[in-house]
Amino acid sequence: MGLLSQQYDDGNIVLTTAEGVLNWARLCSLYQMSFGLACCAIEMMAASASHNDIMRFGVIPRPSPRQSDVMIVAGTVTLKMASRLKRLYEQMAEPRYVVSMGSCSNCGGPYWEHGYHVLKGVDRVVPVDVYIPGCPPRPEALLEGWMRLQEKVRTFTTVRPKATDNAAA
Amino acid sequence: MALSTPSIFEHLTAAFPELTLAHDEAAPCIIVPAAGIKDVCLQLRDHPDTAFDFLMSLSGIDFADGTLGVVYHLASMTHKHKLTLKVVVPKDAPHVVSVEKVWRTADWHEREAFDLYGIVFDGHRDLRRILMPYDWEGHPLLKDYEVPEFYNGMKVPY
Amino acid sequence: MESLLTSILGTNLLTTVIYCALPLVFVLTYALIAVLGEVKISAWMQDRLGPMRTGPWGIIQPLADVLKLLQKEDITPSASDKFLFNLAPFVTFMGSYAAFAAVPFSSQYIGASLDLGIFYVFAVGSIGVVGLMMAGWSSNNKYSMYGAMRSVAQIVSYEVPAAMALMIIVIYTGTLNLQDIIVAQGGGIWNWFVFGGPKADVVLASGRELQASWANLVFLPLFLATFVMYYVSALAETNRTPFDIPEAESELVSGYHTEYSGMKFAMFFMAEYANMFLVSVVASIAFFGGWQSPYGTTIGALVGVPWLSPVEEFLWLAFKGFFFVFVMIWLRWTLPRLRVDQLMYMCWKVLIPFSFGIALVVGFLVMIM
Amino acid sequence: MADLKENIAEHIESGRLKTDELILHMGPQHPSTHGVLRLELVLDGEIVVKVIPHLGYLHRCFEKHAEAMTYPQVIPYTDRLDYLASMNNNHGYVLAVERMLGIELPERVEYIRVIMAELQRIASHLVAVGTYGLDIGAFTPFLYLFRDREYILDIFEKTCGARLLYNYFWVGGLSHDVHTGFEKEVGDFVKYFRPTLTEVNTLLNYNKIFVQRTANVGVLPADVAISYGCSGPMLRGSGVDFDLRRDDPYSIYDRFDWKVIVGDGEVGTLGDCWDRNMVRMKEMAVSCDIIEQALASFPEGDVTTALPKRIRPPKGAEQYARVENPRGELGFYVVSDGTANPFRVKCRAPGFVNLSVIDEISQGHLISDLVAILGSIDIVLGEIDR
Repeated sequence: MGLLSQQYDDGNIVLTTAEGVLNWARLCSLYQMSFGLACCAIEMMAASASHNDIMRFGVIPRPSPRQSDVMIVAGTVTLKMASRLKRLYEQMAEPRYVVSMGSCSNCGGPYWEHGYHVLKGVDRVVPVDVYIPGCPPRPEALLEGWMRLQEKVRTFTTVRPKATDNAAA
Repeated sequence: MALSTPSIFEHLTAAFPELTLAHDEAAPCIIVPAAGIKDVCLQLRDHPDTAFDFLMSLSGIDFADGTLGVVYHLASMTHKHKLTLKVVVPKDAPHVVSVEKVWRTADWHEREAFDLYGIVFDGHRDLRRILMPYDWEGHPLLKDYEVPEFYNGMKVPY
Repeated sequence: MESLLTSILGTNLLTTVIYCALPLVFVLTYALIAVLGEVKISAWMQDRLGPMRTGPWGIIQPLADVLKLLQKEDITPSASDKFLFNLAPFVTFMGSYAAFAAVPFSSQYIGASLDLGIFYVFAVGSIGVVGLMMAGWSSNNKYSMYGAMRSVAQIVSYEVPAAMALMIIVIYTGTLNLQDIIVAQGGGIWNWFVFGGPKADVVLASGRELQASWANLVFLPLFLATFVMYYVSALAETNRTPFDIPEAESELVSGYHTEYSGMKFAMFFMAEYANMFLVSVVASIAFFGGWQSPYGTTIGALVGVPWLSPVEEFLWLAFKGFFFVFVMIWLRWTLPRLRVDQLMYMCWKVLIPFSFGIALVVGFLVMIM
Repeated sequence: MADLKENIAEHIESGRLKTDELILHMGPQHPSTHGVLRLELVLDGEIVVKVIPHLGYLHRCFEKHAEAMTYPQVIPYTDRLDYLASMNNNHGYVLAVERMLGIELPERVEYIRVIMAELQRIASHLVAVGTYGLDIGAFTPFLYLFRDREYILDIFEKTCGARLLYNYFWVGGLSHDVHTGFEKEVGDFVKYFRPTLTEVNTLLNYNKIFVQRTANVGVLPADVAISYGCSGPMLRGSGVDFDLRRDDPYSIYDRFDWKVIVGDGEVGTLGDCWDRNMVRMKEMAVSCDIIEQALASFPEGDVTTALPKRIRPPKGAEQYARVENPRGELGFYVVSDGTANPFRVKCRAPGFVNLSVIDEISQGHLISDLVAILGSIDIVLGEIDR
């Protein structure tokens, strides 16, 4: 990677600790883009309502894509919507994550065969970090998916891992 | 006073002799020629005995025998009776007179039938696609419709 | 305070910098606490828990938010006016921060004890509006534009009743100096302006003497109404519910800061909270005795520990400020939002005529008493 | 305020204040379009001159699927039409197929269906009123209402194992009987729920700001409503006394004693947003009445006796069945060609028809009012786009 990683290629303690803190900050305040598509959006709303309260994880719904970190694709993505979805994803600021919630956005769900206007999986237009199965997934499943996403953020590193060194040698 | 379909038919044939009554006990309906549907509807709406002021539904249908159809389900708020009208048109020239001026709700219903079946409603103020993207090709609910392979670079079939 | 710093560090640039930076440190800490307060209070009002995973009961959540926003990509839309777009958040934050220079945090600590204190606070506080307008216009986004237009119209309108309400206090005390206004309310809770102002003669900080007696009770209803008017205008000036029309989420996405990401968005956020605290502090200075304690003296003065008094006074001011911020948060999560025309009606047809009426009556009373 | 708006509208009419119009696209991703609706607004300053809705961002090809599936297989797809009122959707579809087959249902099935449909109506109205508050800017009532909705979902979940999309009403019966203790739980819920309605009224519906924002806004006259085919709370809010549960009776609604709620213009003009919202509030109480009466005479019995082995309606049979959805008249037009798959299923979605009136009632209002009007129509994009 950059100059720093060449100097401290084996994950120097200062760098990793700093990285840990920065990753911690990121995973603790993942702002969600309030953007629902279909049935799953209702369960997404239920997840942020009092009963499940996803805001315990530091989530704040932001209406503007510029200010949000996570896009929850909650529901069926149609061909008409796909281009809009892609544009919204492009408007988000890095680092950004996508959670695909529900069967429809994972793979087309019940509409996979005859859905002439349904995109068979949102990963055909934007990269997806976490897939949550279910039709629709329960709010608890969304919380679980959220924790998986947090784990993913936690293991993010800018330092080159040792394995690649060995592979390069 | 609620009227049955045959008595409404009696009522109508005085002014419109070209109508036919489809005899089916479970689902009686009146077959109307495509060009006369608007006049029939106006008569049905404005005559105090029928007073069909509510268009419940307007559906396109592909009979799979070279004809398309439009089915009108009417109801009356005052008399609480219902009526089904049908129009059958050939598939290669599907032209039906629009009833959008009779009931405003027919506006979107007709756009939908145009979108999904390609039935053209003559006299409609703004006949364009409603559900599918404006640049979509074909009318997907036709029985012989084939799904395109790609749309705007996105693969459509699974 | 300044003399204390000078005696420790000597007269040099460092002293000045530290002296100037103290309010900034305070405002930033306060903003973090207020953000946490907002999420936690709203959560309690709504049968929820709010942030729970970041530190015990989520108390370091705002810290994580700031650290995250620092790491976010800083987007400048290609179609925007880049210079203005980048300048806007700084102008907005500068406006609300600079106003703190004239705010007396205690009897010993005030950035600049201006004779035109109130005037200065209002004038500098209004610079923020320019920033909002710049943000909305330069974003090249229709929603931002609408948000900016609304917010400018709203803030400029509500400046009038807010200033008028404070003017009523100025008519009574005859000074624009904030320190003077606080000193006038010394000696106990009953001397606060919200309860009718001083009941005995006082000597102001500037040396002027203010004559008063228990007959001042006639001012109680007038000043109480003035306070309510000021607080309502303050809510509108800081774009808080029910006057949060410029950022009405259900109408304008996020208003003027729709296109901002990362730290610049955080600056707007911080400016909003700093503004909330500013108007709250001004409300407590003008009507609730500022740093005066409700029992008229300080524990430090009673037990004879001189350095304790300013600290206590500062805590009293902070407490009063936080209380009014709390009320703002409380209102936000309770009330629906007004419409633009209703907002303007409220300002021009209700608040302004009433404030002029009260000013007239107060002026008359001051003249004959 | 009303005369101010008239003044402004008059000015636009006469062209004296006419300036350049601004076109603003609201949606498909916008917090207040309740999903993926796109409204193209032609604006004169903040005043709406014209609204052009663009639909289809959630067109999931329901009608094509229905033609490719067997009759029972269509039921899960009807769930996903109006995902806030799945039970009512199932009801409409199975009613059409049952009428084609001429099936008589066991008593207990009808009772369970009515109870479930009314519970679902309450759940749906709770979301409608809650999100309406959200549109007006009140966030907290939304969460209170969602909390109460969870109790209904818990009952549904115990009965059919799903929280949102149930697939519970089958042709000729139900997928299975209710769980033990169902009557008690529903009874307890109704008892708990009634005071909540008063609470919501105090907190939201009679709040002065809320009234100012919604009264006299988006007035829909009765004749316009009928011509546009509006139904449900939209139509009743305009003062038309029409409810399919009473005027075109299905199931066993005619056995119960309840009254149709009609808007009365209590705080503003008849047919404004406040009326529509209030009709929903009052309908929840009516649903409670119906549920209580149904529970009082809840019969024992088997719920699966009428389930047909093969569902193949006779060739050429067709049926248009309509039920009162929380949003209005939900119609299913089903045509059979004698095979196991339906030849044509057309869904007449209430939201689709109700939404078409938006241009008519929002002209001359402000953007903020447009949000209020859209919220009062209570759209669910799943059924609008199908």
